[in-house]
Amino acid sequence: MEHGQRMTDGRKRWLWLAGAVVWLGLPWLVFGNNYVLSTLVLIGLYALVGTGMTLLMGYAGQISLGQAAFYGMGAYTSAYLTAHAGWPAWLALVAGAALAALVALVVGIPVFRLREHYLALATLGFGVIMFTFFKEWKGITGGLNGFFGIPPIRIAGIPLQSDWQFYYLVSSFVLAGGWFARNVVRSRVGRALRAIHGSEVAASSLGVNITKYKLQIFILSAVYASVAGSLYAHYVTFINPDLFGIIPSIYFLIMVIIGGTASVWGGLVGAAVYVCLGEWLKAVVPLLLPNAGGEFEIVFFGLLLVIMLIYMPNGLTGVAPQGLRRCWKTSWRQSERATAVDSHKARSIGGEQG
Amino acid sequence: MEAWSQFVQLLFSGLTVGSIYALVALGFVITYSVTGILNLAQGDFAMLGALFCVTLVNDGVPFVLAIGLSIVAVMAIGALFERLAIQPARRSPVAVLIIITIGASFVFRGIALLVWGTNPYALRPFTGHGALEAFGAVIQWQSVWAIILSLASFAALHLFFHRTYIGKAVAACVINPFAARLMGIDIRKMSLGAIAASAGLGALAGIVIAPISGASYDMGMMIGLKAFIAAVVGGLTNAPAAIAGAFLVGLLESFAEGYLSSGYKEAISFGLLLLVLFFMPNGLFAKMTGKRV
Amino acid sequence: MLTLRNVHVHHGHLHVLKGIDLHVGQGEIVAIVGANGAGKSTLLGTMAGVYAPTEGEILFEQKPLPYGKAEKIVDQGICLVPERRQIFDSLSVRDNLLLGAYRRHRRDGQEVKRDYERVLELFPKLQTMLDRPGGLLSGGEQQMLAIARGLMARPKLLLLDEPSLGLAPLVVKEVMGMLTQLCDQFQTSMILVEQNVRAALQIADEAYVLERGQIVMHGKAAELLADERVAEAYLGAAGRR
Amino acid sequence: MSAMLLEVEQLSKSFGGIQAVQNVSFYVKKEDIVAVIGPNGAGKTTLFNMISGIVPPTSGFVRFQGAIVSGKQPHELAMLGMTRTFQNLQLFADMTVLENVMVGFHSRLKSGIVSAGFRLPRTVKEEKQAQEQAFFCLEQVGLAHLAWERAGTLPYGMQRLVEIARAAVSRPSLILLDEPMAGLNPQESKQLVDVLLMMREQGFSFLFVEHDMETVMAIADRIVVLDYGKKIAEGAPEEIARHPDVIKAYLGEEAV
Amino acid sequence: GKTTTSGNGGDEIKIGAIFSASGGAAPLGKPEMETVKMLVKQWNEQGGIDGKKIKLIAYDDKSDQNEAVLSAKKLIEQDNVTAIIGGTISGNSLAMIPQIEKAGIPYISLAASKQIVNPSDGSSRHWTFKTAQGDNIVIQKLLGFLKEKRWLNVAWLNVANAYGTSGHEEFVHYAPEYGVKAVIEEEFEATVDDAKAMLTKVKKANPQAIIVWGTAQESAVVTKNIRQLGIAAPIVESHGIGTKSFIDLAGEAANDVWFPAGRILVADQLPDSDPQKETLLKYKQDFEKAYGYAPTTFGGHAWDAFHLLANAIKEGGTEKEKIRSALENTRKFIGISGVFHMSKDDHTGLDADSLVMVQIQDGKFVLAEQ
Ligand SMILES: Nc1ncnc2c1ncn2[C@@H]1O[C@H](COP(=O)(O)OP(=O)(O)OP(=O)(O)O)[C@@H](O)[C@H]1O
Ligand SMILES: Nc1ncnc2c1ncn2[C@@H]1O[C@H](COP(=O)(O)OP(=O)(O)OP(=O)(O)O)[C@@H](O)[C@H]1O
Ligand SMILES: [Mg+2]
Ligand SMILES: [Mg+2]
Repeated sequence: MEHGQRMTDGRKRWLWLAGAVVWLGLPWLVFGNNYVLSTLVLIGLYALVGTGMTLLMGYAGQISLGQAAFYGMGAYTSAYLTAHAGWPAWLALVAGAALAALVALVVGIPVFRLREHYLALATLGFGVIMFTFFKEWKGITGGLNGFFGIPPIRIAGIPLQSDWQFYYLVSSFVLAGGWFARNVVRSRVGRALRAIHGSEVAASSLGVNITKYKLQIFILSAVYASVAGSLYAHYVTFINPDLFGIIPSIYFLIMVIIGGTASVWGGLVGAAVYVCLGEWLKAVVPLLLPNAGGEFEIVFFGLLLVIMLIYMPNGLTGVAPQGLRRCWKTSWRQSERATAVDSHKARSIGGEQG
Repeated sequence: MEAWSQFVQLLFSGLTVGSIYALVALGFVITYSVTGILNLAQGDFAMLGALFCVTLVNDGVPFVLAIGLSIVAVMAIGALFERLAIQPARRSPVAVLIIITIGASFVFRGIALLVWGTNPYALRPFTGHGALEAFGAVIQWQSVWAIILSLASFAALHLFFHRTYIGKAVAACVINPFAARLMGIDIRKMSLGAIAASAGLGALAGIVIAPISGASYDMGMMIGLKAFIAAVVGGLTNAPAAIAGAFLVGLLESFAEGYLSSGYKEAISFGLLLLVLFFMPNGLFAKMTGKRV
Repeated sequence: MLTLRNVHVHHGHLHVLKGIDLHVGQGEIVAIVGANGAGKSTLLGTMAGVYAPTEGEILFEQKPLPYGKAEKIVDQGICLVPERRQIFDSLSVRDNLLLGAYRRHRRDGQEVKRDYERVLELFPKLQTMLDRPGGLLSGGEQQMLAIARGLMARPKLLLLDEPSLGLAPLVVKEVMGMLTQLCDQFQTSMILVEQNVRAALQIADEAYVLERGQIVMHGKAAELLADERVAEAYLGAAGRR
Repeated sequence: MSAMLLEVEQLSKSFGGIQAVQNVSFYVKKEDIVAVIGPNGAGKTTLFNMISGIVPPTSGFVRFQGAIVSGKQPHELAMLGMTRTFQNLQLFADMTVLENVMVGFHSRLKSGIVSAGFRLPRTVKEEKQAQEQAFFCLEQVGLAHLAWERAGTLPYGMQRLVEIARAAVSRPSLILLDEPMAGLNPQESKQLVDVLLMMREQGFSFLFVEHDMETVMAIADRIVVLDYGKKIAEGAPEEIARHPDVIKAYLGEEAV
Repeated sequence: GKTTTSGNGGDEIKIGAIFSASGGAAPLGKPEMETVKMLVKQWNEQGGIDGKKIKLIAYDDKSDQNEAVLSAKKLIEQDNVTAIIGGTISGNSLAMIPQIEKAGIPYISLAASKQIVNPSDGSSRHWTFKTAQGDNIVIQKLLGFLKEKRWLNVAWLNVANAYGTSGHEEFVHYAPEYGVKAVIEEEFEATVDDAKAMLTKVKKANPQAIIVWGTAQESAVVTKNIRQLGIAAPIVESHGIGTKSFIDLAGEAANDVWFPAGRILVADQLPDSDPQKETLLKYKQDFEKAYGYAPTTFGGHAWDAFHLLANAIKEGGTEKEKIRSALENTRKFIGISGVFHMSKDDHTGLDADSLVMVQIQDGKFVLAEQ
C-alpha cells in the first residue's frame, strides 16, 4: 500500500506538470482565436459557480434552484460599485462576495430547517425574489434595460480587457476554487457533510452540528457564485437581470449534474461539457439537417441530456476510469462506486426508514 | 360597494388562475406520489394538449372529440416518455431524475417549436364567449369551466387515493418501492399509469387555459413552475392539499396585484410562500410522516 | 415444492451465491443458518424475484420461477418477509396489512377480511395501533407488522428473513409457535433464515448451513442441532441457547 | 465508589395520546454497564432518544456528568462525551468503513472550513490523527481489513460493528447502544460481548437496550426494566431474572 | 443553427448574422432569420453583389445573452465575416456591441433600444447601426395620436419585461410634451392568464383611453379582459400586436383597437403615392411565397438591414471602413420600416413618419386616416 501510494504520487506529479503546461499554453495553442478563449472563459465562470454547487449538492445534499441569484449579486455589486461608486474592481469583488455570504447566511438559517423538495422550492423562491429585485430596483441595477459600461478589472494598474488576459484570470480562480473545495472535502468538514448526507441523526449524535455545516457550505457556494458573477460583469461589461433568473439557475444545475458530484471537479467538467455540447450541436446539426433552425439544437440538447443521465446518473466524474480517479484521490482509494447497488437497499441503510 | 365589487373581482381572478395551477399541480402530485419524481415537464403536457387541440379543431374535428383525442395523444406521449426516459433511470438520484425531466421538457418544447412555430394560437371557449356577472364583478364561462374541472379532477383523485385499494398500492410505491415489489405491486406499471394520467390531466389543463390565454410552444414553463409551487405548498403527496395550495397561490397573486403593486406580484407570492414554508416546513397541510429514529 | 439447482447470483461483480442446491417440500419448515454476509438474504431475495440468478434453475411446483418478476412470483404463492422490516412508514398499520393482500384482494375480498381478523388475533399488540403510521411503531412492533403483512398474502411458501430480530424473548417464542401452527394448519411451507439458530432449528424440519455462498452442511434440523460442529460455530461456544 | 455519570429523573414522553415513557428515573455510574429491557413498544428507544437529545422530553430531566443536559442538541452531547448507536442502522452507506469511523472522531477535532480549505498544517496533522485512531478502533473490533469497503455493501452484522466502532472512536465517557446484538449470530455476539467488556476495562461506560437475555445477563451490572412506559423493576441481573413481574411481562416462564 | 448558403471558396462575401430564432424572442427572431435567408438566396440567384456570391453565416442565440456574445466572437474570430447583422433583442445587441466595436466591423442591429446607437454611458458606436424604430419614435407617434384625439388622461399598462419597461420610460419622458397624463400606471406579467385584478383598478381610475404596451399573447389577454369588464374607454396598444395571432387570440375584443405600426402591415391599403408601397408589396409577396405566412415588421427590420448592408458593400467594396461610411451616408433609402436617412449622429435614420396608425376592424388591420 505504501508502495502503491508512492507510485501514484509520481504519476500524479507528471499529470500536474502536463496540466500546467496545457493551462499556460492554451492561449498560444489557439493563437489569436478569441472565440475559443472566450468559450473557455465562460466555461471557467460557470465552473466556478458549479464548484460551489457541487459542494452544496454532493456534500450538503441540497439542490439549489436559485444559485444564479448569488451570481447576480456578485455581478451587480461589482457593476454598481465600480461604475457608480468608483471602487476598485477587486474591492468590489470582495464586497460582492461578502454581500452574497451575508445574504446566504440570512436566507440559510430558515431555509435549512426545510427538507428535500421543500428546500429546493425555497431556493427557487429565493431565486425569483432576487430576480425581481434585479428587475425592479432600477436605480441600482438599471432594471430590465440592463447595466452598461462596467469598467474593467485591473491588475497592477493594467486593465484586463482581452480574452487571453481573462482566460488566465478566470482559470486561476477556477483552480484556486477547486483546490480549496478539494481541501474542504477531504477534511473533517467534508466528511461531516457527507455524513449528514447519509444520515442526519447519526451525524448529529456523533457531534456534527448539522445546521452549522450546511450553512457554511451554502455560504461558501454563494461566495463562489458571487465571485464568478463579479468576474462576468467585468468581462462582458453589460449585464441584465435575465442572466440571473431561474433559467440560468437551472442551467447551472444541469452542469453540475452532468459533471457529477463525485469529485469537486465535477463543476468544471460539467461546465465544459455543457458549453462544448452546445457549441458542437451548433456546428453539427446544420450538417445533418441543412435547413434546421435552433429548435433542433434544443431537441438534440434535451435528448443528449436525457441519454447521458440515463447511462451515467452520477455524472461524468462518477464514471471516470479507475486509474484517473486514483490520481484524484490521494489519501485512500474508494471501492468502485459504479457497481450497481440496489438503491432500495442502500436507501434503507442510510435513510431514516423504520 | 365599489370596494366590494373589486374584492369579488379579485376573488374571481384568483380562482381562475388558481384553478389552472390546480389542474397542472394535480399532475405533479400524481407523478410524485407514485414515482417520487418531480416532473418538470408537466407544464409541457399542458402545452402539447392545447396545441394538439387547436390543430384538431382547425382541421375540422368536432370540438369534444378534439379534446378527447388530444388528451389521449398526450397520454400516449406521457407513456412514451415514461418508458424511454424515466424507466431506464429509475435508480438514479432524485436530482438526476429532475434534470432528466427538464431535458425532456426541452425536447417537447423544441418539437412543438418545430411543428407549430412561435406564434400563439387561439382556441374557442367551451361554451361561448359570454361571462357571468355577480356582485358587480364578471367571470368568464371558461373560468367557471376551469374551476369546475379542477374540482372534479380533485374529487376523482381523492376518491382514488383514499377510497380504493389501488390508490393505496400506488402510494406504497413511492414510500417503499422495495417492499411494494415484495407485495406484488408492479411498480413499473404503476409508474407508467401515473405518468400517463398526469400527462392527461396536464393536457386537459392546457385545453382549458387555451381559450383564456392562448396557446404557444413556450407556455409550459411558467405554468409548470407556478403549479409546482402550488403543489409543494400543499404538500407534494396530497391531492387536496395541492388543490388548496393552487387556489391559495392564485388568490394571493390576484389580491397582491389588485391591492398592491403588480410589478412585485411574483416576489410577493414567492415571499409569502417562503414564509409558509419556514413556519410549516412540510407544506401547509402536512400530515404525520411516519419517520422516526 | 420448491427446488433450486446449482443457483448462482451476482451483485455487480460480486459472486454471492455459488451453486446452491436446495429443496423445500410441501408443509415443511426449512431453516437456513450461516454467518453474516454468507448470502442468506440474497438467497431469499432470489426466490422472491428481487434478484435474478445468473446461472442454474429454480422450480416452483415443477414450473420454472419467473425470475426477477416479483409480482408474478407473489401470484404463484411465494412471499418474502424481508430483513429490516421494510414497512410502508407513512401508511397506517391497517393499510400496511391490507397491502399485504394486494395481489388477491380482488379475487377474494371476503377472505382477505377474514385473514385480516385472524392476523390481528395473532398479534394483539397491533390491534391497538391500527391507525398509526407504520413508521412510528417501535422496532419490535414493526417486525410484527412485517410478519403479519407477509401472512396477509396467504402464501404457499413463506420466506422469513430474521423474523425474530428485535422481538422480546416472550414474543419470539410466540412467533415461533405460531409459525409451526401455521405450517400445520394451512400446509404452508416456510424457509426461515435466523441468527437465533437454536430457536430456528427447534421448529424446522430440514436445515441448511450456508457459508460464503455455498451450502456446507445439510440435514434434518434435529440432527444439526445435535451436531457438534454446528453447536460450536452457531450456537455459541457454550451451546447454551 | 465511582462518580455518577448519568442521572435520569422522572423522564416522560408522550406522542399525541400515546404515553411512550412515564416518570422513569435511574442512574449510570462510571464504568457501569446498565441494560434497559422490556417488551416491544415499552419505550426503550424513546428513552434513549430523550437521553441523547434527539427528542425533547415532555417532562423530567437528564443530568450528565453533573450538569443538566436535557434540551441540548445531540451534537452538543457528543461533544460532552455521549454517543450512541441506532436500532435501525444509521450508517453512512456511501462512505467507506474507515470514513464512517473517522466521522466518529469529529468531536475531537477542531479545524474549521477555512483552515481545512487552505490546508493549514494543523488540519493535516489532525487528519492523520483521525485516520490512525479510526484504524486502531477498527482493528479492535476486527474490521481493519474492511476499512476501504463501502459501508453500505457490508452485511448487516458487520455494519453493526462499524456503528459501534464509530461511536467509540472519540472515547466518549458514555455510549448508548440500542440493540447492539440484533442481527449478530451467537458467535459474533460473543465476540462483541468481549469487545464491550474490554472497553469497560478501558474506562468506557455503557447504557444499552437488548432483547438477547444471554448478553444482558453476561455483561450488565444493573438492569432497568420498562413495561408500558413505566419502570417496573431495577436491579442486578440475578434479581431481575427472578422478578415475577419481569418474568410475566417479558421473559416468559422458562427464562434463562 | 449555423447555416451556409451557397458559396464555394474564392470570391465570396461573408456576412454574419445572429438571430434569436428560438427561446423567448423567437416570434421576432424567426421571421428575421427567414427573411435574410430568403434575400441571400434571391441576391445570389441574381449574381450576388458585384458578381461575388454572398455567404451567410447565421447563428441562433436562443434569446440568450451569453450565446449572443459567443456567436459574435465566433463570427469575428473564426468566420472572419465582413459585416454582421442581428441581435434580435436589445439585451443581446448591447452585450455584443463592445467587442464588435473593438474588432471594427460594420454592424446593423435589429433591436429597438436607443441605447444601441446612443448609449447613455457615452461608449463608442462608430460601427453600430440599427433599423428598428426606437421606442422613442413609436411613443411619439402614439402620443401625437392621443393628442389629436384629445384623449389626455390615459391609463398606462405595460408588460413586465424589457419591451414593456422601455416603452414605459419613453412614455414618461415624452408624455408631458404632448400634454398627456397617466392617471394610472400598471405592469402585467408576460404570462398573464387573467388581468382583471389589475383592471379593476384601471376601471376605478376612469381614464379616457387605455394604453396596453405588450406583445401579442399577453396583450390579447388584457384586451379581452378590458372588454369583459365592460370598460368603455378606447384601447391603444403598441406596435408589438401587429400580428395575425393577436387578432386570433383576442377575437371580438380586438376590434377597434388602435396601434402605431410599420407600413408593411397595411401595405395594400396605402395610397399609390406612397414611396414605400412597391417595395412593401414585393417583400410581402416574396415572403408569403417562401414561407406561407405574412411577413412581420421584425422581418422588415432584417430586410432593411440586409439591403442597407448590401448596398453599402456595393458601394464600398469589402473594406470595412468603406462599408461603414457608406452606411453612414445612406440617404433616402426606401426600406420596409421607412425611408432611411442616416448621418453621423443618427445611426437609425428613421422618424415618427415611418409609422402609421392602424385600427383593427372586423378582424382586419385597417389604415387609419392620416
Ligand atoms: N445490493 C447489493 N449490492 C452489492 N453487494 C451486496 C448487495 N447485497 C448484498 N451484497 C453483498 O453480498 C454478500 C451477501 O449478503 P447477504 O445480505 O445476502 O448476506 P446475509 O447472509 O443475509 O448476511 P446477514 O446475516 O448480515 O443478513 C455480502 O458480502 C454483501 O456485502
Ligand atoms: N414518534 C412517535 N410518534 C408516535 N408514537 C411513537 C413515536 N415513537 C414511538 N412511539 C410509540 O411509543 C411506544 C414506545 O416506542 P419505543 O420505540 O420506545 O419502544 P421500544 O421499547 O424501543 O420497543 P422495541 O423493543 O420494539 O424496539 C410504541 O408504542 C411506539 O409505537
Ligand atoms: Mg441478511
Ligand atoms: Mg426500540
